[in-house]
Amino acid sequence: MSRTRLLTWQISLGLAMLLIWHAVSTWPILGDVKQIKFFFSTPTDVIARIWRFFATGMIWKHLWITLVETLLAFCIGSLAGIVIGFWLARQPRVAAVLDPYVKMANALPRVVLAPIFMLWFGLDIWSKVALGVTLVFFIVFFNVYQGVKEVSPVILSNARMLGMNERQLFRHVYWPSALSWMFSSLHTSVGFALVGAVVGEYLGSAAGLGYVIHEAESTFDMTGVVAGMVVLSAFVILIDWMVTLVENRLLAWRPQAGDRTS
Amino acid sequence: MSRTRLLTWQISLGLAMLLIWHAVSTWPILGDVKQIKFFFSTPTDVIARIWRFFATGMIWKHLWITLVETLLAFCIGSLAGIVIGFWLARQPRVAAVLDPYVKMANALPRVVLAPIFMLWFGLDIWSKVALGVTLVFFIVFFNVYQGVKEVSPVILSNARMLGMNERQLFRHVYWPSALSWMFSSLHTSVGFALVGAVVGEYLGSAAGLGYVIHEAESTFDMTGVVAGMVVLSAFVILIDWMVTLVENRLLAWRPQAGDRTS
Amino acid sequence: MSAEAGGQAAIELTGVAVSFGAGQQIYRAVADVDLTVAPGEFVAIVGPTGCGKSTLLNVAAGLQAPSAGHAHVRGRAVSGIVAEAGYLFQADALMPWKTALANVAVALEVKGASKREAEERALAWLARVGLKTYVHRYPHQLSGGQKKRVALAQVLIRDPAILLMDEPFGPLDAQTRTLMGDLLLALWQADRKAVLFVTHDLDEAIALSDRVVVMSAGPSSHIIAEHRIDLPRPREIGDIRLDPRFHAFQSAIWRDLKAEVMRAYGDEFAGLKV
Amino acid sequence: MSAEAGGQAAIELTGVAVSFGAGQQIYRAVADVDLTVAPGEFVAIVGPTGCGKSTLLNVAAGLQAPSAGHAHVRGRAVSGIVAEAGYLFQADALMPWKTALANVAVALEVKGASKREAEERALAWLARVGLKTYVHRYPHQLSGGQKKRVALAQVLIRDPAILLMDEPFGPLDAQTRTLMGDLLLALWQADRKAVLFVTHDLDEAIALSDRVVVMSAGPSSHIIAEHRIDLPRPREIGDIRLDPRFHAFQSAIWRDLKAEVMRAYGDEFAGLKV
Amino acid sequence: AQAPEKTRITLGVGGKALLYYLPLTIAEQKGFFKDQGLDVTIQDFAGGSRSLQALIGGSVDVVTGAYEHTIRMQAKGQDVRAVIELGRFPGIAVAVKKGVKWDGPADFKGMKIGVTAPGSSTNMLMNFIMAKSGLSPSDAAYIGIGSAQSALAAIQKGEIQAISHLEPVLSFLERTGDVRIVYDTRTEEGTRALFGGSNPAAVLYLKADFAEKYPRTTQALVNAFYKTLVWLKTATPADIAATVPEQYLLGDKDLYMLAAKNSQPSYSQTGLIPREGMQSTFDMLVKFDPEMKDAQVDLAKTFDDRFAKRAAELVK
Ligand SMILES: Nc1ncnc2c1ncn2[C@@H]1O[C@H](COP(=O)(O)OP(=O)(O)OP(=O)(O)O)[C@@H](O)[C@H]1O
Ligand SMILES: Nc1ncnc2c1ncn2[C@@H]1O[C@H](COP(=O)(O)OP(=O)(O)OP(=O)(O)O)[C@@H](O)[C@H]1O
Ligand SMILES: [Mg+2]
Ligand SMILES: [Mg+2]
Repeated sequence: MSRTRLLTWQISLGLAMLLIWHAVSTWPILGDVKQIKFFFSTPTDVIARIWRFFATGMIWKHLWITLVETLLAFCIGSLAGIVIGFWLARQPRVAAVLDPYVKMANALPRVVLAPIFMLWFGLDIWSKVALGVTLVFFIVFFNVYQGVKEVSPVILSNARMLGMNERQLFRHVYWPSALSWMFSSLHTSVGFALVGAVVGEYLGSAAGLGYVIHEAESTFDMTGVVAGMVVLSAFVILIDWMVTLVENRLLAWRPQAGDRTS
Repeated sequence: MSRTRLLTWQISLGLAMLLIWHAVSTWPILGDVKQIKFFFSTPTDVIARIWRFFATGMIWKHLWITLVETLLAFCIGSLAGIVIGFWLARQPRVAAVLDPYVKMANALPRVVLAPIFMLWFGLDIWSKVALGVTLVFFIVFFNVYQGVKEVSPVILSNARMLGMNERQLFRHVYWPSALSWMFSSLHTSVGFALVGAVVGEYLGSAAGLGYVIHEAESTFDMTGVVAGMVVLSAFVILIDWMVTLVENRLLAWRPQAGDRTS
Repeated sequence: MSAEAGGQAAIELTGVAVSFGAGQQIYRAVADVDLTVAPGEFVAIVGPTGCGKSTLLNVAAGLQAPSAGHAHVRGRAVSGIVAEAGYLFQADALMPWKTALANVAVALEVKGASKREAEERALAWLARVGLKTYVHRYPHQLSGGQKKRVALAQVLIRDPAILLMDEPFGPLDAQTRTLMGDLLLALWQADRKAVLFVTHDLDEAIALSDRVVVMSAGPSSHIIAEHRIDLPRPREIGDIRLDPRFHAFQSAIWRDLKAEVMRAYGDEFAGLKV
Repeated sequence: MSAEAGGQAAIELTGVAVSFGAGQQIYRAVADVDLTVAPGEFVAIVGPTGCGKSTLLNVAAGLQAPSAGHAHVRGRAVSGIVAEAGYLFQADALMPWKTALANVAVALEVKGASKREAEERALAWLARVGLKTYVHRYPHQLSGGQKKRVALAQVLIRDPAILLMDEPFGPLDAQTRTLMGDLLLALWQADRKAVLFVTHDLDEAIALSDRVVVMSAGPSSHIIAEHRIDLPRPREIGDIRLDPRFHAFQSAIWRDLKAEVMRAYGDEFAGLKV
Repeated sequence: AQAPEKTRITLGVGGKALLYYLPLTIAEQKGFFKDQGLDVTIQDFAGGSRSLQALIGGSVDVVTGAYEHTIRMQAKGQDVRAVIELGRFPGIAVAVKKGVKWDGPADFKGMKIGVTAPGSSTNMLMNFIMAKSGLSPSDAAYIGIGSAQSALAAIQKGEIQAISHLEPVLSFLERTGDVRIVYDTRTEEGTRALFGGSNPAAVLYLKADFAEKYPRTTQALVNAFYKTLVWLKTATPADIAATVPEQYLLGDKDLYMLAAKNSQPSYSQTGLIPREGMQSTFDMLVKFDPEMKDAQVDLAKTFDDRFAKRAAELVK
């Protein structure tokens, strides 16, 4: 499919969804229009609001803060996930001992942890970053851990026979081999980093998209809530696109769809 | 490492953490004892509380509800992730068109979605299950999608030359090949299913572990909060252990550590 | 034009070319290949390493679309997998999550056989390739030659009308290779499949085939010579070498091949003496 | 006892046995293998498929701990990877994320060479194995024989004191095989490495080596015969076949091997005639 | 009285353990609902707005929440009405961290002030105070700090200099000596000083058509709450502590009793919302919420006093 055709399809799909939304919030197709409006607002209102966000410029400050938090959470979380994932995969004993504790930590509800993060990291961006990190870390960690274990044993033996030490094995074998696992997890984590940041803001902050959404929510301004979420979604596409750029560079060696099959 | 030695290590590690916790909440090592007690309670109190949870039997009802929600979220979410992941991986055009929308959906903060889920699914377990599903689904989905694409092209060509149709390819090639990807994501998702359920309860419910934690939190009862979280963590180990059992059965074919290396 | 002719031939490649990559980096592996395998004919392909033998087999199997020219199998233009062909790949292609037995049995199950029947026949086939005691092993627990023989059983059990074999006996010892060759010949004799067989062993090529095709070195590799092997059938591979004409064929093909390798790589291999 | 003797030998296996699996399912692949490779000696191993040749190489490389017996390399007991050995694996072992050039260059970089120097020398080595124009290809863009030659360059560029080679020339055409054999011999002649060489091609084994070791069929495979090849050195592989003693060696080894295969698999291959 | 039409009721609340909603817990624990022949399930939400959303979505039948919600809903064309007043003062207090210079509202300028959530009633009250003393609401930064733990952490770490919050956070902060209270709407004097009259807080509200469809059920609910209000008038903090579920006290029983004592005056006496209270709430909303600027609200529709009046007759 060519780039333009793909784009056309994507945009039509988006428009179709807008249309359905418009229809159900205008005519009583799916039940009470008033109720649907209360929960989902209407596309025209939302678009007008987004326009106002940008026209008045009030959104930039919030966007910027959320961006910083998301990027920090994403970078710190995935870096930690990668490093610890690699390390534990190479230290099976330590991994076995820590295993239940890692899984326990992964299951703690982050919403409950928020006050503790505020205590430790204050109300500034760092408590939100911490929240995002706890989400991103585990997703990346589990995937990197598995990715390292999936390294082809023959390639590994060969590399060791070539005289590679641990550091060189990491650089030449484990790292590239785990990359596709890692990137799969990074695509999930981008979203989760943003979720972490926004939820953190939602639970306590003075700025950021989460703050905007929360403010709108407590005055029952669903137009504001939905507009905030739309901005947020557009935003994640941007960050994900950056991840994809890096991915395509790093995974250039993989067979392409058109390449030979055997 | 033998089973018993591993267990000894794990238990010692747990005890060491308890000791540190006890120390910092008894002597002013890390700062104000009162503040630490307020935020983290003390191990003796927490243990006493957990004991009471079970002695009075009040916890069983809540545990049971959370268990049901978690299992449902986990099963539905991972099933949907697997099915849609496989399907999209085999339909590259559809996948390309949907790509930005999937990523947008993944970035929506679930906390904000809770009211909508309550609207759609009511206040019973189903709105909590829905919340868990939105977390589990994406984690599993991205991994399965990638897993299918990682199938060795030679094995795939061979299977096709053997005359396999799409269904048979799925059963004999894609499915087993994506299994290790899938299980990696399932370990992450178990935790997230629980998080979803508990956060759902936390945001609005009449029972469940999240309710217990929320209630304790609003009366400054940190002992209750921590006790709830400990019960929760113990719980996830149990579910994860079940996943591991299934995994070991399904991935019996893999080379073991002791097997040959080339 | 090829349509009518194709009605007769088992495999017919006309003017086939295959290119890899795109733009500046394009690499034209084979070009202008015309090759016909008649029904029931056993054709061996030999050629310098990397000349495009596997590529041609991929084209015939429908795994690789030619960038120019046409491929027909039994008169039908190839588009997508060729269902009536069995392909023994050069690389390892067993499913690592299935035992040897399951790997072979699945080839029948796919055709609708019951699990029990498929396993019974798979057992018999594994015995034929000398792996009776290894049926419950996973591929990573088998040696290189054992894996190849499992793959052989996997292809043959389906009894395909057309056989594409890419160095099937490569990792086998000389004696087992003879046994497997005899097995293949016996099968072929029985119902005269069309066989396209890639090998580096000239003796094997001569002993087995009706015709040996020699390819030039790449890029733009094509067919430079054909030798019709009119030794009497049925043959026993062990004995055929005693035929005086065997050595004449051997040296003729060897001469073609050697000249080609030296012409193509003469300068590449220049730095060869250390 | 073996410690002193080991002081002399490049590789010394004494009473080596290797078992796979555990309990009921245990499979004893090799047993009671005594094999010594003197410094500067070129030893070829031949044997029926699946007899345990790769397993022995793994033991010598330190990749597989023997379940009984001892392995010494240059007098030191083997435990873990043997640093002074270069091992050409039977299976594909190139890193798929590196180009041919990078795959070869990394073997030097690991030893501390600068990237530039490593790439220069890697280029020279790739030219020697006839792949000058393929240096920027990824493994999946190379043919089977090309991949094997990249792996060969990767092993040889490190100039290891001990060479372990598992069917290194398997997927090469007859002519290229001769060229590569000559290259290996020239290298060996220059500084007399100890070489342990697995092959299924008896001619190749005889042409290259000082000694051909024949293994019995598994399970519990061991060494059943040794043939000292006292043909004059230096040899040219193309010409050595003209030596009258060449054929005597050939038929002697062939006889050993054939008897062994037939003894071991006679009944397994029983169902062979279809 | 006749039996209610619908006996199974789902009631929503945003933070049941808060003293703001004490009447609900008392009614539940004392069995007043049961006495009226009702089977009430209480769904606890993470905030007042959540419980309102549940009401609109139809997953709960009635809500105990802020009166202000009914005005907002009327403005949005949702006919939501209060049927009985539970709290007559907002119960919110503004406190300044000890050691921070504060001599009058002018000092709020440039401060970071903690509120329960941006846009919530605690935020609105701050806006009101700022405006009254000639400042603009944007002269201070408001930080939403949801839970009590976060509030405490924020004050203690000096992340915020002032806080506008509810019980029991207030009593807790007061007792630890971290803050001093400067505005207090938990008491009659404090509320009068600020608003010049009462200012309805917690009410029981529901959709108008629910009251139409199930008048006897509604009456029964109101009766139960009315009984609670009567009980609360004479109860001692110890009575209250003895009535609420044990886990409410687990944090600290003395603290709970202190907070209960502080809150007691703020519970409604009559169950009826005075007219001027409605107006003052409405004025505040219009002033600070751009959404409400040009809203047409008939205040009479926000409170249906029939049930509370009747309850006063029925309940002795
Ligand atoms: N994906 C690809 N991109 C670029 N070149 C390719 C690709 N696949 C194969 N080639 C080239 O095409 C040529 C033919 O490859 P092919 O595998 O058909 O050779 P072959 O005759 O089977 O060799 P061998 O005997 O070594 O197996 C080789 O030179 C190879 O490098
Ligand atoms: N992990 C394993 N578990 C069980 N058996 C194994 C395992 N690995 C190898 N074997 C068995 O050990 C025997 C020797 O294997 P090996 O690979 O050394 O044979 P080989 O002589 O190299 O054969 P080939 O010439 O076919 O490569 C074989 O019979 C094989 O099935
Ligand atoms: Mg090939
Ligand atoms: Mg081998």
